[in-house]
Amino acid sequence: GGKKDAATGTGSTPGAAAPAGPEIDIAVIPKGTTHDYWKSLHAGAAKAEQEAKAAGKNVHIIWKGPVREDDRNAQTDVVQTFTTQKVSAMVLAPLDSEALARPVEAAEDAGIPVVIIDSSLNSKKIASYVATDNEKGGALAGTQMIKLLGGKGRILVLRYGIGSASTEQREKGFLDTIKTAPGITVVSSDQYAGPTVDTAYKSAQNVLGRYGKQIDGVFTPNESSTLGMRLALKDINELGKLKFVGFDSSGPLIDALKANEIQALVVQNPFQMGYMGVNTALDAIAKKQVPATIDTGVTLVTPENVGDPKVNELINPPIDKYLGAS
Amino acid sequence: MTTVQSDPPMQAKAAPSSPGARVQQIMKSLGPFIGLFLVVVLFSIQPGVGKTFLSFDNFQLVLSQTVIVAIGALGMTMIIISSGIDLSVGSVVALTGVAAAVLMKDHHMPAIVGLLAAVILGGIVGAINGGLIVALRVTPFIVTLGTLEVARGVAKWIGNENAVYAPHSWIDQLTQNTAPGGVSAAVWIVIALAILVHLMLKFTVFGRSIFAIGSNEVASRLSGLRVDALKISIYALAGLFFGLSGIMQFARLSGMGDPTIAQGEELDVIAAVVIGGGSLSGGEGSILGSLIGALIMALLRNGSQLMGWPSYIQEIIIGVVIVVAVALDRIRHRSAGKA
Amino acid sequence: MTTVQSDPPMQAKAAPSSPGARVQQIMKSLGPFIGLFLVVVLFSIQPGVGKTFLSFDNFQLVLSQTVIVAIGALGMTMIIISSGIDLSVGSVVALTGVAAAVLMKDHHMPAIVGLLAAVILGGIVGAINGGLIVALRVTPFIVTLGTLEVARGVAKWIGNENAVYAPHSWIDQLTQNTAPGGVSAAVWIVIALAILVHLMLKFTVFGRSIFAIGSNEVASRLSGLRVDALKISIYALAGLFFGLSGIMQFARLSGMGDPTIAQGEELDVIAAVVIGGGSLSGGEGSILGSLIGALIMALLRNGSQLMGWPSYIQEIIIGVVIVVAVALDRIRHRSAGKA
Amino acid sequence: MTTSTNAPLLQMEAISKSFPGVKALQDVSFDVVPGEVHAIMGENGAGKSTLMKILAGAYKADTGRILMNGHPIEARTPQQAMELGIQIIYQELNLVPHLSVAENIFLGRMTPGAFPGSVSHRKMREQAQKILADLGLDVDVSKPVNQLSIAQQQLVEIAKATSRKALVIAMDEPSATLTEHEQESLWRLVKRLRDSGIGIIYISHRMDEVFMLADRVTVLRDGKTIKTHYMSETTPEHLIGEMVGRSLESNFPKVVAPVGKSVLTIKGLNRKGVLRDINLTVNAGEVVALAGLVGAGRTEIARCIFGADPYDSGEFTLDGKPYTPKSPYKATHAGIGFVTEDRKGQGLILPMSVRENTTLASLDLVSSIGKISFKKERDAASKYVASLRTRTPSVEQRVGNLSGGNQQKVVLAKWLFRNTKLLILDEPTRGIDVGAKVEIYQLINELAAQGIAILMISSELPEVLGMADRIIVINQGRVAGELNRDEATQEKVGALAVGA
Ligand SMILES: Nc1ncnc2c1ncn2[C@@H]1O[C@H](COP(=O)(O)OP(=O)(O)OP(=O)(O)O)[C@@H](O)[C@H]1O
Ligand SMILES: Nc1ncnc2c1ncn2[C@@H]1O[C@H](COP(=O)(O)OP(=O)(O)OP(=O)(O)O)[C@@H](O)[C@H]1O
Ligand SMILES: [Mg+2]
Ligand SMILES: [Mg+2]
Repeated sequence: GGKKDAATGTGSTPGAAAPAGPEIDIAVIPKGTTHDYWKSLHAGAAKAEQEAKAAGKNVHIIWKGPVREDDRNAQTDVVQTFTTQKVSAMVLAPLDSEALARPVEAAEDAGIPVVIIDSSLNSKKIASYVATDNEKGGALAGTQMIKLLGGKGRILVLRYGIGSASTEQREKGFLDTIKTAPGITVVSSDQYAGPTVDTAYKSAQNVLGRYGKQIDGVFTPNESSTLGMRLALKDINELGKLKFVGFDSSGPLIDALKANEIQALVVQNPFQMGYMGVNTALDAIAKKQVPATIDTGVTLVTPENVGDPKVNELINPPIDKYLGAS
Repeated sequence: MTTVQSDPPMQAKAAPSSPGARVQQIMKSLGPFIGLFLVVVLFSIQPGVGKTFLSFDNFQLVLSQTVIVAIGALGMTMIIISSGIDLSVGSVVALTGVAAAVLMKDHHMPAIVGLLAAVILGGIVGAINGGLIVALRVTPFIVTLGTLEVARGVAKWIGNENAVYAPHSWIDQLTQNTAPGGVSAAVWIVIALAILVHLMLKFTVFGRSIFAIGSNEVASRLSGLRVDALKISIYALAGLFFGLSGIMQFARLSGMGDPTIAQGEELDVIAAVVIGGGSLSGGEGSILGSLIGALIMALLRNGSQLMGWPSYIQEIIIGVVIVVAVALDRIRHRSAGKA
Repeated sequence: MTTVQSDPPMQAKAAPSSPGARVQQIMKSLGPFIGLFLVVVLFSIQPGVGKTFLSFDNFQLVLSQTVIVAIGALGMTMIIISSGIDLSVGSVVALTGVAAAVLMKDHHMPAIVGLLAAVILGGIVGAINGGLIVALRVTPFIVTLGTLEVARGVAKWIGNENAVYAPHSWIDQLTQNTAPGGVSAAVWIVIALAILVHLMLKFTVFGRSIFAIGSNEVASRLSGLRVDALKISIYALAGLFFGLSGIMQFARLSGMGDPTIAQGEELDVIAAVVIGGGSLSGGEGSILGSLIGALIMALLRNGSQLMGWPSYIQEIIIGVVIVVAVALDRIRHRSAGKA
Repeated sequence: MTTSTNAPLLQMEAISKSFPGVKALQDVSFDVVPGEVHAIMGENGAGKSTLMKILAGAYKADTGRILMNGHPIEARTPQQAMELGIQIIYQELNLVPHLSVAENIFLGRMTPGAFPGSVSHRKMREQAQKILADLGLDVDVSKPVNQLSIAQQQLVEIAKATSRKALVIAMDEPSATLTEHEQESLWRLVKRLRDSGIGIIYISHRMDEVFMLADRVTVLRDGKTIKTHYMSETTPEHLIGEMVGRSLESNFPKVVAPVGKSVLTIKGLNRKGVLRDINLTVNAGEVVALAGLVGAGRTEIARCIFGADPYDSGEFTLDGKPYTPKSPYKATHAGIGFVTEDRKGQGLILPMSVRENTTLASLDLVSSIGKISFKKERDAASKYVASLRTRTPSVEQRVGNLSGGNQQKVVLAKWLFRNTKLLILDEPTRGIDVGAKVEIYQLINELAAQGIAILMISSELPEVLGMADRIIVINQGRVAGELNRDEATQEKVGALAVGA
């Protein structure tokens, strides 16, 4: 077991006695591996692992993302391989709500419970669904935008990418809420940020090149698009002048919030998602009754509440504590 | 002038090949197997993982994961032998999958129509590629870089920027492990097609012409080969395979046509062909080699995951193996070939 | 036989070139401008968008977006002229950016060290590419397909699978529009480097040797050029440019080293060079052309977004323009070249 | 020349070299003294080029050694050999197509400019112009070499090697692609180099040339040294005997075949800048030769007939029916065959076998419903290997591994197998040894006797005079005149060719 720990980088269990009992391997499969968001999720999963070990269970989590971050095939392959490998359970953030359905069902058929996290999967055969209510998150951002603009103005939405369910729900939640404020017009909501910060940056620059001077507010639905939009707004010197509501948190975004360059961020709780995901999987392995859905909640972070301890814990999850400072 | 009869040693010479050449031949076709063997051994000897790796379940899995790239590699092998390249594979896979889904969902066509339409659409895109290459005299790299973008755009367009979910049909079953031998029907389809293409390349005028224009286009033209028509046919025929690959992708996604699928797949397909002994300067390549190339890549991915290596290690290893496999092939060539 | 003295027309011929050749020369260097002109006109005449498109702000914007691809294209032009290719650009951009960020953040190095380290690291990867191509006699396409994977893996590894935020420094300013002329320092850097590389290609032994080995490697070798050493130098030098491109990417992201950035950028860079008249079979290419190629691609993206076209239309148009631009270039070549 | 007293400048001693299935050289020895032209002769595939490539450092000998001025040398690369003063003109062109003529001449040692590492294009052009003027070549030296004809390229190649610092210059069939006019310039150059004390190795299949230029000759047969002679002590007949191991009756065994009806007529063929108002007829059973200087446009005429190049205007009839050359495919199927002058670039698929090359133009003849019969292919290939005496270990040998002359025979075989009505031969005996030449001439006779019309382009006047029934002389893209077999002389053809 020790070998696997080293290879997967999940860290060692500090001070725990050698756990006994049957070996329980839980595969945790994110959509990607290179965002703070997934790091937090990983830390949450590691926390659940450590607690289980402390409770004397011989639990290991295997952290494995697809190599290419937008590649459904790669993720399908990962799920299928874990099925062949006969892990005890899987915790999966599906890249696609349909494409992953059959591999997941095959795993369930092979007796491997699968807990879906982060984004939904169009299948009844899942152990549980642990996620943010994305539409609610979008609506929260919309309400805040209406408030910030006093119900009047012109706004721009830079979408994330085609076919990404979670961000589409956020965009929908946001736009539906905005419709309730007749004073607000959406000047553009049909351009996409693309997969990386740089694609988002270019896209934002170009869209702002056309509408930059005429708008009062901007909404972006995830980390990379928010980062890219911030850079583009900085270029045209509009940061702090117009109202900017983003999604997700990472170091620079919180700094920007504190500097009042961003007026609000909708923050999810990936740490909790990872933690709950693994715990739910453990329950499922033990054949306990698990809830069909678990909402890990969204929080609106603003320059005013960013100092709160509760918010602070949300935006600075104890990654180092659980993954080791590397 | 001597007459033919007066020359007994001729008969000996007319035998398939000299012993030296035969050894060379064997070495050449054995080549990619060495890489395959090394990869299999590498993972088999790992304690804890070896057994899973060598299990029948895992074997089924790797085969089913190889299918899409393998079908693409069949078409790409022909193109690469003809000294061309096609970067649009990934986009064509997406486009044809979406097209099938749209036909089946929005136009309520039976599955067979969706399948045929996808394959034919692939062929049409291929014919357009070939036609542009011939008509504009622009290098295949650029023409297909263009179609890469265009086909992707069209896929998004007809899919209305969204994944299209077709009703379930027997197509979905193609990639399920329900066929004889415990593998999927797709695997048998790949094997059957591979044999056909192999025979075509070896024993037909068309196949010979593909090798000829790939080795020396000018000399082929001046020998009366219809180089332009041949090129269009090659790309069109390969396009049919890419369309079929799109259908397999569609099946693997349980009947979903996804316009964003298979991005960058062209590099996997090309790598498979080249690992299998294909030369990008044309005139060389083999179907068996390309299939093994595709299998090597799938086994590497599968094995590294079983090992629990993080994805970056996997990337590094795949990169190294691509280079090493091709380098081995070159060394073999040199030792077997010219002194 | 005529003697040298008896030959006044000799002198005339020793002048740069004959009138015919000169016209051809002008046509050739004018070539990519036609494409540029067409793209500019296309968007300028659009009501509502034309004015924005032609504004100085937009001009600044497009230039700043072109910088990264343009620097990459400088290196790629040399490689393509030498009949090589480098698919690892995108990965090297990511790797060098992450390396700079890690040095500056975790090791508290001053910005200049980060910059130099990134550039040198790019050069080292290039030298490795060149070395492998030469030592293993494996085609550049495959070697750099391998390094594409490896460099990306290493970038994720040293970045600990995460974006690395370096402390703010003057590097971030390089891509800000604060330099003379209202553009960014990066733009001036590109222009200066472009002039240097252009002169190098035209007027140095090294530059002429690049054309020679790209045009006929065997003949170059037999004429005593040190082809192997030259190849390694070309890839290493180009690597320095890719490293610098990585720093510009890092600067553009305000000091963030992102291991997932610039995926697929190789195709953009190669397209820029080929649109600008570079030939993938070697021996042809120009720096001015490649820069214009990069600009055309950036303008297309910019213009289509200003138009508010859906992304699929953008993709389709970009695909078409790539093919048309190169086709125009070929037609020009043919009419200007052989009768 | 009395150079025999000098100590040898270069000695190659007991050189052996094998390729898979081929012993190319066995214990070959010869030496060159300063100021000597040493010819090397031998049949196609005797090992001449291989010997030169070993000298050049392009191949490594299995055994044997090379001495310069009595000291053994180890030249592992062409670069090192060049630095030692050994310059080679290879049998196949080795130019860099995209660089200018001047740059090609100075490749590897470009004239430095003002800055370190820079080149002076102006100085290079001036020097190149001078060097080429010596060779009688008048081209714009800033033109890329790919815009030159093959002959012009060959002259550039010669200029490139001879302008380098040299103790020994080896020339592997330098005159094969040149017409008489350029050959004379080459000969003058060779004599001048010789007089300056350079040792010259001269490989040629042309007897007259060898007797005029060389001081000594070494004969190779089947990879072995037969003998070295002083030219004064031997005769062409004797050399031929040593080379082929038997004697030959006549150099040009011309048989005049009965002339049938016209097979090809061309009326008013024009192509801007290249061809003007070409009219010609070739009849069944007739050998018509196109003579002219380099760049006269003979190859262009052939390419137009074959549909390989476009033309502006002109009317063709083939076998009495109107014929429009559209593509080589159409031409082939209309019954035209075309042996191209550039065998490596346009004639052969080098990585393919002798068998595959032989049937390339006739795949329809060896296949049914698209499937190729390997047996039919082998039979065809074997037949021509035997009748043309192609030296190859088997019909499965890669054509790229054959010697130059044997490659040429495979090109011929390709079109002989196709059974054409009209066969265009562009320099058909280029690089072919004396023995095989006679065989090819006999073959031409046989084809003509079968009623095939033959259009032959040749830059070898004796061949033109010896084999043609009619000679059409082309000068600057125009028909300068037409001569019958009995009225043609070297002088008359020469005068028409230069437009006098
Ligand atoms: N790279 C090679 N691989 C295999 N065989 C070769 C190779 N090069 C030459 N040979 C063989 O070596 C022999 C000598 O060839 P070489 O080219 O030296 O002949 P040559 O005397 O120059 O003939 P020619 O007059 O036709 O030019 C031939 O039988 C040829 O087929
Ligand atoms: N690729 C080219 N580009 C430009 N000019 C060319 C090219 N090829 C040939 N030419 C020119 O066209 C003319 C006719 O050449 P062609 O080769 O037909 O002459 P030829 O009489 O067959 O001579 P050769 O003895 O070289 O075969 C010459 O002036 C030649 O310089
Ligand atoms: Mg030879
Ligand atoms: Mg000619």
